Amino acid sequence: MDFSEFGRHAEYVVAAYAMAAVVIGALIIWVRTDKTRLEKELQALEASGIRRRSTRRAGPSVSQATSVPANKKNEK
Amino acid sequence: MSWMKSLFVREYQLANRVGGGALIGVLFFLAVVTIFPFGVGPDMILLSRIGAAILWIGALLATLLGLDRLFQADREDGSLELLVMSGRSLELVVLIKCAAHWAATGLPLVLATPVLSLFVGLDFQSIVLVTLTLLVGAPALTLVGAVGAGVTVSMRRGGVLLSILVIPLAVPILIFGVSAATAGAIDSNNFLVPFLFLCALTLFGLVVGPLAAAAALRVSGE
Amino acid sequence: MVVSGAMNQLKLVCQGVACDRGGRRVLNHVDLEVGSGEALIVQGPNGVGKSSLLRVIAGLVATAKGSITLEGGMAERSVAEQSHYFGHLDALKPLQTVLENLSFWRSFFEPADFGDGKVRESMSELEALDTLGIAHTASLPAGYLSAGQRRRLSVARLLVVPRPIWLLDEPTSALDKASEEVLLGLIADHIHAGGLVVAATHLPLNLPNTKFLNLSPVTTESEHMFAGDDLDDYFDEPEQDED
Amino acid sequence: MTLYDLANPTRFLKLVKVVLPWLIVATVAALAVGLYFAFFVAPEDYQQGQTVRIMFVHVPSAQLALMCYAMMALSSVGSLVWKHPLADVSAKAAAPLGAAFTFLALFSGAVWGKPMWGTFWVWDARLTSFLVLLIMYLGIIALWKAIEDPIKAAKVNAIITLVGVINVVIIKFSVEWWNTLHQPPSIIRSGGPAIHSSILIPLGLMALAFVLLFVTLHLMSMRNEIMRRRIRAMRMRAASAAPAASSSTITKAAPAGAR
Repeated sequence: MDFSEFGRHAEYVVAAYAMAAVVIGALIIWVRTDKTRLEKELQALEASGIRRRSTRRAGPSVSQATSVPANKKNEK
Repeated sequence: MSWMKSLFVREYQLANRVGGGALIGVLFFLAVVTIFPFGVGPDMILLSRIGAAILWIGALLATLLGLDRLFQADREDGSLELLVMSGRSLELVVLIKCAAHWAATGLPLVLATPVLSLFVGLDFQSIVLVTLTLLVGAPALTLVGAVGAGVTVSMRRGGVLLSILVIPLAVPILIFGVSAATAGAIDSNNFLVPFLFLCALTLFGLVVGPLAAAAALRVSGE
Repeated sequence: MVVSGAMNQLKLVCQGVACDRGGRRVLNHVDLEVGSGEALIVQGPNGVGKSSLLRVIAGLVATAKGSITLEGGMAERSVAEQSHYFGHLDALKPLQTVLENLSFWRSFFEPADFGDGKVRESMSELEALDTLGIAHTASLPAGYLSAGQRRRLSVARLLVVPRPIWLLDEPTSALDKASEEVLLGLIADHIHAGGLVVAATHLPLNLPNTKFLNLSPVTTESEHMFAGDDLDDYFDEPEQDED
Repeated sequence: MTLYDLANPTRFLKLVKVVLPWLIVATVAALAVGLYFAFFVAPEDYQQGQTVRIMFVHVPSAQLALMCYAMMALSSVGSLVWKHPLADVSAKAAAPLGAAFTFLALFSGAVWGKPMWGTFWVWDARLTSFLVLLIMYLGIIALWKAIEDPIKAAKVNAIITLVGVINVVIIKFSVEWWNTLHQPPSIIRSGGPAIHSSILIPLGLMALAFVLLFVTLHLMSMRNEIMRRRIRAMRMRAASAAPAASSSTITKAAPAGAR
């Protein structure tokens, strides 16, 4: 089956498969470039020293609020 | 029971006051309908064939136009927070707001329809049918639009996104609305089928609209 | 309108409350208790989560962890339905008159009792406006009022529907001296009448029998942000290749 | 390995790292075999000639467009009801893919119909409902971009997707009803000419290849989305970390204020 006897509508079949290739190709490229860009950004952020939580895992989360007994003079 | 009445009265009053949105909806409807003949041409026979569609599309756009302020005005002045936390069922609050919005902007559209259908050369029976289908179908547009309004409440220029999100949801309403309005002209039995579907869509909107809009408001409240 | 009735014990209790906003953990392990006739002043640097705490109690923001209960309150009603939230925004419609604004909120909100089982008779609109000294503006559209008057009208909303808990977010901000005095007086009355007040502010407020709560910035990350509670940190590479 | 175990992003990323190479190999293989069958094994249709081969692109991408929306609806339920953390990520990652395959289905449908109808676009029932589906996909992508905070964006998108799911069914019905009202049923019925086994095999293979392709792209796009969220979280911590350091010096003076 070679292309010569593809009949009168060959260009439509080619167009459909070409568009399929374009769409799928675009998706693949988009995902890959996104991945590399994000990885670079991640590296940059980590290099800039934002420590991740687990490396300095604090003890059980300290109670955030401390109540001061009633009627204390309101000193700041 | 009285809180619902007071909410409805407040929303209705606000919409009709100077700054409210009631009149603008009708003016926009008039503008959209009158602009069609300039494009399509003054040929009355052609206009009458697409008259019902022009009116329906005009009503659809006019309804969507007024909806983005449905919740945004409350959010900006802080009353949305109070409505959410008041303990009243948010779904009911949304339903009442939709009812007030429909009464303030939807009803005038329906009342203006017979007048505007003269511009597009509809005969008497078509005028009655278009008005009837709009009367039944317009609430569905408001209810479905309320979902879009709830979703875009925290955005500044939410109006455009609201239309993009809501128009696909409104396609079935438009299809059955227009086909009910035009089918009637030939014979009555194929008027009933699309008309009943239109009523079904409105009832469906009565359930889905408030539920989804209330959920969206709760999310955007945080 | 001070009701002298027996001081019954309502107690607002928050245990281990944590909440996230905008993907950040803004409140973590907050415990507090406020009894009838007491005021709690929440202090701390800006952005530490003072208003978030009020919004969590008001039910506007969901809690990631912990619980908020009102002991002695109306069992079938949530804490939010028994409290007033007084935030930065006045929740007023400029197009409506002062009276219309107030009567809407009066009929919209459901009153709640102060723990003694009977709902107190609520103040009429005009009476509330009179107490706040803006009765003369009753028929004017709210848009015509000055900022201070609008703030007073917003306070009137708390008076016309009796509810035990008042959640005040920077109540005295943007208030002139006179209005501030009036507001503090009303809050004091509310406390004496057996109500509870939780106020977030960085300006000093002299109110009767107050307790203080100092919030400090949150250090722990929000595990909830991306995953369930028992998840390890979302940001980490797997443990073994830890640097 | 229950669904909830997958909730841990780190474990999910480890799984993706293991599974991905195999998936890529399987996809390429399936595509190769599918294309071979489509071009060299499937017979020429007596009526449509070669254009019937377009079906091997049109039908799989159409099925994928619907399958992707169903998957997004499931993720929406996951994020709203079970609060499964990766549901938001999977819904956001799937939207662009769904839009791309819906567009492909529309394009190949139009090109397939050209020899028959003489024009590219015909308001045929199926093409029209795919056009509305495409508008819904693009609306959802626009909604994702419109809200900055990922948690809120995820919940709001979940609501719109779920409302949309009900609507896709109604649209399909109303468009078909509307179409029969205005036009005699078109040639491309969903089944097309009676499916002969020689066409069925390539169709099945291509459908499998497309599904594998979708799963691969979806996993990769989810991985990107997880990285995007990590970056955002680290940036926020960088912002919130700075003042905390300075404010701790201030509180040293104050008596209480334990950290």
